[in-house]
Amino acid sequence: MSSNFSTGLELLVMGMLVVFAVLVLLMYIMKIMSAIVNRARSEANQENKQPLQGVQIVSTAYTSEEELAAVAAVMSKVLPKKGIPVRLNIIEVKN
Amino acid sequence: MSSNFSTGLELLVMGMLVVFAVLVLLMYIMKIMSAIVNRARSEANQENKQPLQGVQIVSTAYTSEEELAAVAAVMSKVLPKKGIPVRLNIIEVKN
Amino acid sequence: MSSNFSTGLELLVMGMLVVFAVLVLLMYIMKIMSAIVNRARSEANQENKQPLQGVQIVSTAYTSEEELAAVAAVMSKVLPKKGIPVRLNIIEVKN
Amino acid sequence: MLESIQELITTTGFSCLTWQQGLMILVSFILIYLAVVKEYEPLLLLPIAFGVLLTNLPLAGLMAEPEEGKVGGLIYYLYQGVKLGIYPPLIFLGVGAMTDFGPLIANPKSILLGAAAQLGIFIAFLGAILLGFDLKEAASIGIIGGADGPTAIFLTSRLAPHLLGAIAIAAYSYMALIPIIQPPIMKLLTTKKERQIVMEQLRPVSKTEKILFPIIVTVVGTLILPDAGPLLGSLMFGNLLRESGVTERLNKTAQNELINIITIFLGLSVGATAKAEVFLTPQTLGIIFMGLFAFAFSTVGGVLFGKIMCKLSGGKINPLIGAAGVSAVPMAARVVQKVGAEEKPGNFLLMHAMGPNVAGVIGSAVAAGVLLARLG
Amino acid sequence: MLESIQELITTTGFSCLTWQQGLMILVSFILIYLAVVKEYEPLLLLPIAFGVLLTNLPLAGLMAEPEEGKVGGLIYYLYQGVKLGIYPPLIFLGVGAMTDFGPLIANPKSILLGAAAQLGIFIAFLGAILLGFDLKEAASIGIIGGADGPTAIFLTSRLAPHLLGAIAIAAYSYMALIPIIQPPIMKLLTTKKERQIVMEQLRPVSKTEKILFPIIVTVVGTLILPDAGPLLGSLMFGNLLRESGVTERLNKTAQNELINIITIFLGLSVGATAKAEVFLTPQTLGIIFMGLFAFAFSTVGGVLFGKIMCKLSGGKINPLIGAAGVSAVPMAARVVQKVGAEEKPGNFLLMHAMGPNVAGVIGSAVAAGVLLARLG
Amino acid sequence: MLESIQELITTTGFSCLTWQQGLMILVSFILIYLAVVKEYEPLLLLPIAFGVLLTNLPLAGLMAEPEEGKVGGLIYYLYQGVKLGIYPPLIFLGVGAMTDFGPLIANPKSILLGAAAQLGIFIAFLGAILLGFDLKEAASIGIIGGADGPTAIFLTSRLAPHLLGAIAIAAYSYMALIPIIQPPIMKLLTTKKERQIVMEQLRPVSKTEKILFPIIVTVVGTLILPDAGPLLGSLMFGNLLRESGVTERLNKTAQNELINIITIFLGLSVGATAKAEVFLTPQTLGIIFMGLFAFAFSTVGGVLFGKIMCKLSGGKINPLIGAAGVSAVPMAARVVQKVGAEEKPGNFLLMHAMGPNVAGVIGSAVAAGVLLARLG
Ligand code: NA
Ligand code: NA
Ligand code: NA
Repeated sequence: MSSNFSTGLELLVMGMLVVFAVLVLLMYIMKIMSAIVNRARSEANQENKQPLQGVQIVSTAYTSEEELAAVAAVMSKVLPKKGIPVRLNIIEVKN
Repeated sequence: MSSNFSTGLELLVMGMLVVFAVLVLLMYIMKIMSAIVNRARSEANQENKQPLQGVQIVSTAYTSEEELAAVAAVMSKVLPKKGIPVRLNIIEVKN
Repeated sequence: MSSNFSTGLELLVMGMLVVFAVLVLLMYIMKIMSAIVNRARSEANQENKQPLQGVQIVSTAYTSEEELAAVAAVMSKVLPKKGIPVRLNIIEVKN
Repeated sequence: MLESIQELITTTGFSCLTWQQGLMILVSFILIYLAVVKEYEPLLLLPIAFGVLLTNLPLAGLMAEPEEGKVGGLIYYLYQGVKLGIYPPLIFLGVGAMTDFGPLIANPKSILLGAAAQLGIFIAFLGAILLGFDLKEAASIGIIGGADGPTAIFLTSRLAPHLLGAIAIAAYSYMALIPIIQPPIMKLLTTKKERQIVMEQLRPVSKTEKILFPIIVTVVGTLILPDAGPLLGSLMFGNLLRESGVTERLNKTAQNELINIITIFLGLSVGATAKAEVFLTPQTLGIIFMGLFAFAFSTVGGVLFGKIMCKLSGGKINPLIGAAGVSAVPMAARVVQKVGAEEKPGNFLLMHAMGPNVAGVIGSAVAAGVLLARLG
Repeated sequence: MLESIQELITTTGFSCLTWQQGLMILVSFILIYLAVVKEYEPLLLLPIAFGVLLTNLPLAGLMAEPEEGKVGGLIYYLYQGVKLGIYPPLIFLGVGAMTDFGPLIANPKSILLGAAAQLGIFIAFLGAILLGFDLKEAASIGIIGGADGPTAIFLTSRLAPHLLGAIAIAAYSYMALIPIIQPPIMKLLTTKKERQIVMEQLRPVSKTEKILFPIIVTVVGTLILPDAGPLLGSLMFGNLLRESGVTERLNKTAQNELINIITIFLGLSVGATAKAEVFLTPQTLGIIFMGLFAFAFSTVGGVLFGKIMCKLSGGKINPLIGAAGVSAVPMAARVVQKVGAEEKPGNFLLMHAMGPNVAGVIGSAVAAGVLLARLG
Repeated sequence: MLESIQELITTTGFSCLTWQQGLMILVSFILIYLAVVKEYEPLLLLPIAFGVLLTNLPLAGLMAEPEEGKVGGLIYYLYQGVKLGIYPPLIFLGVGAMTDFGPLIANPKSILLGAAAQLGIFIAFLGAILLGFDLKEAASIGIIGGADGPTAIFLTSRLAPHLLGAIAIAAYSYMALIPIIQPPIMKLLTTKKERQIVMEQLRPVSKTEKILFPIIVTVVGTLILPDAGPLLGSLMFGNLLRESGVTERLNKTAQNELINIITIFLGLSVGATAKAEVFLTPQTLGIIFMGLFAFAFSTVGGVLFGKIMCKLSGGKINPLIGAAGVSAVPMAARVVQKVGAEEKPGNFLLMHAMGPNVAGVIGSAVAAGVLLARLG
């Protein structure tokens, strides 16, 4: 077990390192990707396509559509109305 | 075959006995279960939850929703209207 | 390969022959079938059932219903209105 | 080139079509006709009929077993789900999700009618033995009287798989013929007065009872008769998905897409077991005959027990509802409704017949368990 | 600790990524681009592309075969449905449920165009032999000219499974390119006058004819050519579920959830056969080249036969509709409509092109049957 | 006759029910209660509970392995999809199709919280070793801290299948208990001021970014850690089906019927591994204890890293959102929203918590990959 414990300790350190390594790398690649995409877009058409604005929430697993609809209705009152279409993917908030 | 026949006869008697035994047992357990549940309910809240009233029919396999809807419409006229919501799971009746 | 080539040549001829043979046979059987069915129908009821009229187009794989609906709407204006119900299974036409 | 054409001709199906296969193709046409035009349980009979057709077209190899270096046929692989006993419980899962056991819970006594109406199973079992079938075959034939397709297919796949085609066809055909088979028997065994009995309205059933019911049936049924476990368990699991109220997604899929997919696979592959050489035997006639026998005696069992309950209850129970105990949900219950309403217009027996009707499903699964336990 | 990190680094995919795998990953990106941006048959090309990507990421083992004490990869198991010939017929079941053969029944002669447009299959078969492919490989390449994904995958899985990836990619890509491949050929082979021919309206088709059609095609097709049975039989069974009117549940599931699930599994696993070592060969270039060749000659066959029929009918048949005989339903029929309407605005050829179009599916299945019978 | 009855009685389940099985049946009742009444992740816990019930009813043989001449039980066959590692990736396919990674793309830094919140996995791994579990068992226990059912089941099926039942039950139960487990830890580790931080609105994310994201994650993740490939690949493939916009049919099926069918099969068969003899051991108590431990430390990891990011960002990041990094989508994000709104009504943290929340799914898959790479 003592050998197991040292393996465990090693995996604890190394595991967290690898998880961070992969996710940090992903973070930078995501940033680069977004930068490229958004520069390309803003160059190509500065006012052509109106991006979806504002709240980007996630509609997730196992959520009934009625719940979504209900929350969407509430949210639409809460959000600032600038006359711009807002797309809502809502997570319902349970109490 | 004569030995088969006696086995068959034996299974006829025993089979029906076992089927009845299992189902009679189920019947009593169902009765006990219902008694407990309903006593618990009536104790807990005597007028809190209004149980679904009346007709308890089965909507079963391979039945189109339109048919159900049609029959439900007819049924709703047939049934006594006591102002209580009635839930109908209808079996359509074929001629 | 030269033996392969002669097999290939043979299969080219024989393959096309068989394909034609099967489909020609199908064609004749279809004709016979339709003749029988339609004679039977016209004998049985000459004005009882009004067959679906006119355009018989195919609604096929992987087509969104919205597209179908849109094209159907357009088509319904194009087609001659004789007061007879026309069933449209539309293929949307892409540009 | 000419050789090549000649070779191809000798490998056409025509050239080696036996008259037996030709006859089976005709049988498949008749079954398609019954399914499509007469609407005999088309959801199963049409796939079964097409399976019969495909398996009897020579050389197509749709039921071919895999050989060294050669894969098997499509339906051979689909058939594994029957052979391994996977499809029938999954069908039962969907049936459970579609069934409301409320009427049975409201009137627990009606479960006894679902027991009595298994009589035909055992009577036909005995009859089939007399006709010379061995015990396992006879049990598979008897189960036709359970009027439950998945149960019949499940038991037969374990006891006598070579009879699958004939038994499934008989079972589904007679189920479709319930409106013709049952009424004469029902009228013969009951008096006009009995048939006119109006029954009391059923009490409402609470959600809690509906949730507890499938759990109780699973535990009690399987503890007493473990061999009934796969069928009862899956039926009741489907019902729990339905009644729990918290698994709507699963309930919906179980009673729609899952059961539909399995139905296609099951029907095709059960039909495909009906090859000419195993189907065109005197046995098949025996099966068809004893199947009718089974249905009739199940009806007799149910109605007679209905009369007993009528007597014991002081005339409060209409004995017609016993006929619904054969299951064949909901066809048999509709027949009861129709026969009852003919005698006394406005008499609404349907909901009272649903109790024995759904009980019959449980009863047949238990009967299958008994047969499996002794002969499996 | 350091060793451990070092060990982990040596087991990363980066450390053993070959340039070939890198290239294949690029290929998968191109395919994803074609599927998502160019919308080249995305329902199949996107899963195929992702399968190509996953299989070429080193060490992920998604296609790994099971070994002693170690289970296989996910896609290895999904792939069994391709290897055993299960998925393509199930896809065809759904396609049959989605297809209305009415236009073909209304105009039975148009089935001949569906025969003529198989020319490319056999021409490309010969061409592939000349390029040095063996007979089984050449047949699999030729079938690309059938313009039918499931047929191509079914035949290739039986004759030359190592070419599955390339052939499926070629087949679906060229199907998407039909609007670019066909019009020049159509215009080259026809006169302006021919292209302007307006055809008579099709007669209505009764429900009975539509129900009998799949049964007839199954019986006749399979009796003549048993090897076409699995494809024809499942296509026609799906169509019978559609037309019978009594199995709506099954029809709906066959053309939606079932085909969708199988499409995901099929696409992923066909794509995953395209490992760098088998894909990055001169053979693939040959396949891509001969695939185009096959599509072109199928179009030629259809259009030329259309011209013959035009002559024989006294100018009543617009030869353009012959191009739709390649199948690629409904893309090819749309192309006919478009080319026809360009020449004569308002000329509505679509419904006339649907006859050859759906006939082409039958024609390709028959052609595949011939190839299987001789080489399988 | 009497013998026969006697024989039947000795083959009832009652006669050989052990007290351990009786206890397990009670456990299944408790789980059903938690699923149905308390709504603890009922979509999985109810099937699991029913699997526990069925597997502990003696002699029913639903998990029986096939023997010479006797087929196996239903759940034995369903279980193969777990054993072969097929179901969890297919569930992930559906989860990917249901997940919007937009909030993560809008705020890439939040992915770090999804890394930090894997701390509990490795801490509990160490803890389980101290409790005497071997390395593979300990890793399977640790993964409970990933708060991801499919990941936990996938890893456990590879490393310690005998613990599947206990680990799945612990994982889903604690996921349901997130609203109880997390808030005290979140409040303990943060100041009131920190909890009141209002975050800037997220930028909009373009469709192109959403399409590129799953491709990038698949390639990078699998290249670095091939063992994470099956989970990451299928999660991201599902997401690509969703975001591509050209495969709506497949997307819809992946996130509905396919995931529902697999969920039924997975739940039942994972539950059925919990036989009395393997479940009623001190190990199970250890698993339940260490599972809670794992959840707690994952929360700690996330929140503490949130505090670091809060500092580094000059107070722009509310550390509460770190708690969402455990995944348990979307439950953990809701908890963040609730705790945040309690401190400062109207503070809408939900969308900011979704970034770490979905990142946590990726993080757990990567952590599972590390464990598989070292111990698999
Ligand atoms: Na029954
Ligand atoms: Na074709
Ligand atoms: Na996680």
